[in-house]
Amino acid sequence: MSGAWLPLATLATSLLASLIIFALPEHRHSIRTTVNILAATLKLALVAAMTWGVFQGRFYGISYEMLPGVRFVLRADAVAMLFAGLSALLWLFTTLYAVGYLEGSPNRSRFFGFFSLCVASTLGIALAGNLFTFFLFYEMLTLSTYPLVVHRGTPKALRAGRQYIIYTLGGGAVLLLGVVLLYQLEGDLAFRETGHLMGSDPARYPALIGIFALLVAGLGVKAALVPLHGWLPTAMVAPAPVSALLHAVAVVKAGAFGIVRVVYDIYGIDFAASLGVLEPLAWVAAFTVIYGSLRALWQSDLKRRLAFSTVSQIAYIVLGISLFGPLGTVGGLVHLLHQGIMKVTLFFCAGNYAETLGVHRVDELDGAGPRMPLTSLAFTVAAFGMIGIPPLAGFVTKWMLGRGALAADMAWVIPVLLLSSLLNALYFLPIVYRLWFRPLRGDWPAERALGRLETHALLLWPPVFTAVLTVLVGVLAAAPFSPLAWADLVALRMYLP
Amino acid sequence: MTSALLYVLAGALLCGGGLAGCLLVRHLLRRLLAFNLLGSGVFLLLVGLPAHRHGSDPVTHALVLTGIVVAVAATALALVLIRRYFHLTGRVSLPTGRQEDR
Amino acid sequence: MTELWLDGLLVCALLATAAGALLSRDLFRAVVMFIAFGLLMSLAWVRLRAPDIALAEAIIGAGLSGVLFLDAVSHLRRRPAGGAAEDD
Amino acid sequence: MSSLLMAGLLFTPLAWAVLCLLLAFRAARLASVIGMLLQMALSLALWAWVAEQGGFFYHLGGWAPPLGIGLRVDGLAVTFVLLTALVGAACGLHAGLYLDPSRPWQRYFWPLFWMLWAGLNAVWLAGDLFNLYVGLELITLAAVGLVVLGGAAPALEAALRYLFAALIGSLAYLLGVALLYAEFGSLSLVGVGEGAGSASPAASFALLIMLFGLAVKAALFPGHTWLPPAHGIARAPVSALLSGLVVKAAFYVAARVWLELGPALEAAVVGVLLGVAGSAAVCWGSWQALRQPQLKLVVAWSSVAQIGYLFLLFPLSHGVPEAVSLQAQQGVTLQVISHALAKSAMFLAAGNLILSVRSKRVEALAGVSRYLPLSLFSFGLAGVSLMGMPPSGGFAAKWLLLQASLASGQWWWAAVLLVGGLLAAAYVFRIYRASFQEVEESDPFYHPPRSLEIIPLVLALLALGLGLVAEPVLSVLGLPFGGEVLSP
Amino acid sequence: MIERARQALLGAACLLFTVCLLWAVRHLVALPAEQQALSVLLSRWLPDSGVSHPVTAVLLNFRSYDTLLEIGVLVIAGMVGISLARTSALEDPAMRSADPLLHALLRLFLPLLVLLAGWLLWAGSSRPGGAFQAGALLAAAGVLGRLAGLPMAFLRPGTLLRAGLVLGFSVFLLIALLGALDGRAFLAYPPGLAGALILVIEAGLSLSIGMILLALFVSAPVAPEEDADGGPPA
Repeated sequence: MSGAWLPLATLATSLLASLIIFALPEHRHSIRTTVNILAATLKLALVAAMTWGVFQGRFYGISYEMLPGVRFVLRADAVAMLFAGLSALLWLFTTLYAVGYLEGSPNRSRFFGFFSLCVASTLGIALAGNLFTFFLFYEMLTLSTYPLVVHRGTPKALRAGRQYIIYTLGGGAVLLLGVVLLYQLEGDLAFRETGHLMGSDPARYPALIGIFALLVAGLGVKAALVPLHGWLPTAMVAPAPVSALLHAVAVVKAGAFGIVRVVYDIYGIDFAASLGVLEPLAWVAAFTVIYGSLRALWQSDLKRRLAFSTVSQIAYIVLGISLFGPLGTVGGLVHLLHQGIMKVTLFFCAGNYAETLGVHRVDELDGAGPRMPLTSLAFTVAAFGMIGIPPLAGFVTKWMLGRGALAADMAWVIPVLLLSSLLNALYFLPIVYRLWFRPLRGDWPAERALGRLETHALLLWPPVFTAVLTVLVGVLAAAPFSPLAWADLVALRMYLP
Repeated sequence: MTSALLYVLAGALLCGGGLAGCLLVRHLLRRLLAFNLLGSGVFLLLVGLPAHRHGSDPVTHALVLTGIVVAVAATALALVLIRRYFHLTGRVSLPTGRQEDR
Repeated sequence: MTELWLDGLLVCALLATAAGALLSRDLFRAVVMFIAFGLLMSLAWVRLRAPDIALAEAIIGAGLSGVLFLDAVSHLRRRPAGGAAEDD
Repeated sequence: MSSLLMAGLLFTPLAWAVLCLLLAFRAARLASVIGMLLQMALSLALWAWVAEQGGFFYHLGGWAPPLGIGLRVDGLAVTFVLLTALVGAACGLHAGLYLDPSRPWQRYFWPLFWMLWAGLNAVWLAGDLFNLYVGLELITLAAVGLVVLGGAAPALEAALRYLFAALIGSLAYLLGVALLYAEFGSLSLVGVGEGAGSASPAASFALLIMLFGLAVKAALFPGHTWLPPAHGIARAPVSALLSGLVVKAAFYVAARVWLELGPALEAAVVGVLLGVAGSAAVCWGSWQALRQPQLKLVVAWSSVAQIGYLFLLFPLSHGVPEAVSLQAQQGVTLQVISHALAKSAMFLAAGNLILSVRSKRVEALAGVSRYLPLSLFSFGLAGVSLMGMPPSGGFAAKWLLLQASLASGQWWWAAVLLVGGLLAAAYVFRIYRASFQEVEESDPFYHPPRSLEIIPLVLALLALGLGLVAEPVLSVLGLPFGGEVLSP
Repeated sequence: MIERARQALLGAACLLFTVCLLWAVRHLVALPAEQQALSVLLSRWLPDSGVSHPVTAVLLNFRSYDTLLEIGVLVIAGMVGISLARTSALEDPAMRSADPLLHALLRLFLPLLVLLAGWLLWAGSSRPGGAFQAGALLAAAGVLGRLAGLPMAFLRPGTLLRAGLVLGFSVFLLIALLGALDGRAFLAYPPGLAGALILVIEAGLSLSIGMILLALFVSAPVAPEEDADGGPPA
C-alpha cells in the first residue's frame, strides 16, 4: 500500500498537536502557540502535496478491517482534496486568529486541544473512504466541538451546548440507522465517483429511498437544513473563532460534504435522479435558502444575522448537488469552498468588532469603517461576495448554479436564486452602509486598545488575507488550480460513465 | 423408591416456601432463616431426584456437603452483618421505598 | 409400607417445622423451629442414605447455625433500637 | 508450557490472598503489585498461547469430566482472563494509592481483592456447572466483603441488600443445576448440552430458573435494586471492580448456559422476555442516572442501563441465522469488554473527582474542568464508550448489535440501542455541563497524585481504542478448540 | 398500597414458581431409571483415589477444585467477620456462666468433642465423616466453651488468628501446586501419596474450618458501648 503515510500523517499532525496541547500546562502559552502554528503549517503543506499527487493521478489510501466485514478506509480523491484543502487552509488562519482572540483568557489549553481535535475530525471526514469511516469522524466532530461551544461556561453557553448536542447526537443516531441499514442491504461500499447502486434490484428501491431520507436527515442536522437548523443560531454564544470554525470550516460543511458523498459516491447522481430523490432535496434546499435569508433580515445581533446567512448559504451547496448535471455539481462544490472563505472573513470581522469595540449589534456599527478601515474593508468585500457581485467568489457560484438549473430543466430555481440574492443584499448592504456612511453616535460600548494597528495584529491579518482570497478565487476562477477548476475536474470524473 | 420421591416433593415445597419467605419477609433474621430453608429444599432435590431415579449417588452427597459449607459461610457472614447493622442503626429490616432517590 | 408411613410422617414434620420457622410470630420460637427442622433434616438425610450429609446437618443445621441464630436473637432483643451512632 | 501457565493462573490469586492476609497494608500492597505483574504476565502468555495454538480443555487433578472438573480454555475465556488481569491490576494499583492505610480494616482489602480475582478466573474458565456455582459464590462473598469494608451503616445496608439478592440468585442457579443433573446425569456444560437434544419441559424450566437467578445476580431490571446502593457506597476502586467485572461474571454464566442449552430447548419466549427486561433496564437505568444528585450513583445507574444491552444477546441468538447469531455474540462480547474498561475507568475517575472536590454531589463539579482536566478527561473518554460513540469499543458493539437486530428482522432492538445511546449521552453530558460551569474563585480543589489520574486514563484509552482493533480481538474470541486435552 | 400490590405480585410469582417446579419434578421422576454414568465411573476410579470412602474421594480428589474454592468462600467469610470485629476484649463478662456444674460438665465435655472430631477426621477416608464434619464439631466445641466464658486468646484479631484461618487453605493450595510443578495438572496428587496427602489436607482443613466458624461467632458485636467507626466518605 504505497502512499498510505500521507493521509495518515495529515490526520496525525492535528491529532498529535491536540495531545501535546492537552498535556501542556495551562501557562505554557508560547510552546502551545508554536505547536499550533507548526502543526497547521505542516498540515497545509501535506495537504498541498497530496493535492498535487491526486492531480497527477496518484493514489493515497489506507484500508484495514476494523470490524468483521467492515473496513476503515482513508482515501484521497478529488472531492476529498477539495474539502481537505479548504479546512487545512482555513485552519491556519483560524488558529492565528484564535491565538490573538483568546489572549489572556482562561482555559486555553482545553480550547486549543479540542480545536485541533476538531480539525483532525474534519480532515478525517474529508479523507474517509467509505460511509462507515465517514460516520466515525462525523461523530468525533460532534464530541470535539461541544467543549468549544460551551467554552465560556456561562449558563447561556451551557444551554446552547445542550441544544447543540441534542440536535447533533439525534442527527447522528438517525445517520447511524441509515448507515447500518445500507450496510445490511448492500454491504461495505467504498466511495466511488460514479456511485454503487445503479444496478440494484428494483424491489429495493423503496428501501433505498427510505435510507436516503434517513441519511440526508442525519446529515441535514449539521448542514442546518430547515427545519433542522435550530442549533446554529443558538451556538453563536461561542467565541468568534469557534463560530468561524462551525460555520465555515468544520461542522456545517461536514454535513454538506456528507450529502455530496451520499448523492454522488454512494447512490450515484444518475441513480439518485432516477430514484426521484433529487427533486425533493432541491425543494428543501430552496426553501432553506429563502427561509434563512428572510430570518437573517430581522436579526439585529450581528452574529445571529451571519448565522442565518449561513443557513441560507449552505443550502446553496445542497441545491447545487440536487441539480442533475455537471454544472449544478460544479456550482455546489465550488460553493463549498467559496462560502467557507467568505463566511470565515465575516466572522473574523464580527469578532474584531466585538473584541475591539465591544460591538455586537448591527445598529452599533455606525461609523466603524473609519475606525477600523482594514477590517471593515474585508467585511465589505466578503459581504459583496455573499451577495454575488461580480467578479467576487459568490458570483461564480450563483452563475454556475443558475446555469446548472437551466441544464437540469429546473428553471424554478432561477427565481429562488434571484430572490435570495436580493435578500442577501437587503441584509448585508445596510451593514456596509452603516459602516462607511453613518457617523459615529457617541462612544463605543467597550473600546479596547489592542496594539498599534486598528486592532491586534493576529486579529487583523487573517480577515484581510481571506478577503483577498475572496477576490482572487473569483477573479482567477478560470486559472488552473482555482477551486472552480478543481470542481470541474471532480464533476468530470463523476459524470463519466 | 417412593420414599425418595416423598423427600423430593418436600424439597420442592421447601423451595417454594423458602423463596416466598426470602422475597416477602422484611425482618432480616427471618429472611436468613428462609434462605436456609430454600437451601435445604434445593439440597433435597439435588440428592433426592437422582436417588429416586438411580439409587444413592455419592457424587451428589459430595456436592451437597460443599453446598452446605457455602451456605453456612454465607449465613454466618450475614449474621455478623445483621448484628452490626442493628448495632449501628437499631434496625432489623432494610428500609424500603424511596431508597433509590437518595 | 411402614417405612413409607414413617417417611411420610417425617416429611410432614419437616414441612410443619419449616412453616413454623417461617410463620412464627415470635422470633425465638421461629429459631427453635428452625433447629428442630435441622434435626429432622438430618434424619431425612439418613433416610436418603446420605450419612455424611446427615452428620454435617446435625452438627451445622441443628448445632452451629442454631446457636448462631439464638445468639443473634438474644442480641437483637437486648438492645431494642438503641443505636444512635448513624454515621455516613 | 500451557499446563504450567494454567497452574500459575489458578494458584497465584489464591496464594496471594493468603499472603496478603498475613501481611500489613503496605507490605501487602507491595506484594500485590508483584502478584499483579505476575498475573498479568501469565494471563498475557496464556492469551498468546491460545491465540496461536487454539483452545483446549484442562482437566484439574488429572480427572476427566464428567466426574472430574474440566476447565474450558477457549478464546472467549482467555480474553476475559486477560481483561480481568487488566482491569483488576488497574483497580488494585489505584486502590493501593486511594485507600487510607491508617484505617485498620483496609488491610483486608488485599486478600478480598485476590479472592475476587481467583473467583473471576474460575468463572471465566469453568466448564462445570457446579464448579460455576462455587466460583459465583466466591465472587459474591468477596464482593460483599469489599463493599462492607469499614463497616459503616450505609455500607452495611447496601451489603446486606446485595448479599441477599446474590444468595437467592445463586440458589436459583443451583436449583437449575440440580434439575439438569437429575435429567442428564452430568455436571459438565458440554455433557449437559449434548444430552439436551430434544425439548424437555424439566430442562426448560431448569434453564429458566437458572437464567432468572443469574439475571438477579447480574442486576437485570427489575432485579437491579441492589446494585446502585452497593456500587454507589463502595470505595471507588471497589466500585470499579464490581461494575467492571463482577456483574459480568453472572452474565457470562448465563450466556454460556443459554448458548449451550437454549437452541435445543426452544426457549424463544425466554429470550424475548430477557430482551424486553434488558430494554427496560436500558431506559430505566439511564433515566435514573439522569436524575441522581450524586456522581457515583450516576455511574452506578449507568451500569444498570449498560447491563441491559448485554441481555439483547438472548433474543438475537435464538432462532436466527447462524451468521446473525454470531454477530450478536460478537457484539455482546465487545460490549462486555468495552463496558468493563470504560466503567472501571469512569468509577476510578469519579473517585478522583470526589476526592478533589470533597463532595459526592454532581453540582460540586463546577469549575473542575479548568483545574483538574485530566480526571475529567478520563471520565469523558469513558463516557464516549458508554454512549457508543466512535471509535470506542462501545460503538463497535453497538454497530454489530444493530446489524444483528436489523438482519434478524427484530428492528425494535435497534430502536432500543439508538435510544439507549442518546439517553447515555444525556447523563454523560450532564456531568460535563456541571464541570464546565465557570466559577470565579481561584483553584479550590485538592489535586490527587498524578499516578491516581493516569490509571483511569489508561483504561479509558483502552476502551476507546478497542473499537479500532475490534477485528483482531474478535478473531481470537472465535477460536475453535485445538482438541488437545491437558492431563497427565 | 403499591407495597401491597408488590407483595401480592411476589406471592403469586412464588406460587407459580412452586407449581412449575412440581410440574418439572413430575416430569423428572417419570423418566426411565437407568444406570448412572457418574456412579459407575466413581466406582471404577475409586481405587486410584487414595481413599475408600466415595464421598471423600469426590470431595478431595476427583472434584477437589470445588472443595478448594469452597474453603476459599469460608476464608472470605472469616476475613470479613474479623474485619468487622471491633471488640478488644474477647471475654464478654455478661456471658460468663457462674454455674460450677456447667463448668465441670464442660471440662468433661470439651475434650470429648475434640476427640470425636479427631475420630471423624480419621474415619473420613473409609466411612462417613471427614474434614468438614470434624471442623464443624471443633467449632461447636469452641462455641460451647465461649458461651461458658472460657478464655480464648487465640481468637483475638491478630496474626495468629489470621494464620489459623488460612492454615488449611494454604496446605491445600501448596499440595495442589505440587502436582503442577511435577508436570501434571493442578491439584493432581503424586502417585501413591494421595491417601496420605488427603489426610494432611483434611487435618489442616478441620482446624481452619473450626477456627473460621468460631471466629465468625465471636466477631459479631457484643458490647453496646463499642465505637461505631465509619469509613471515610467515598
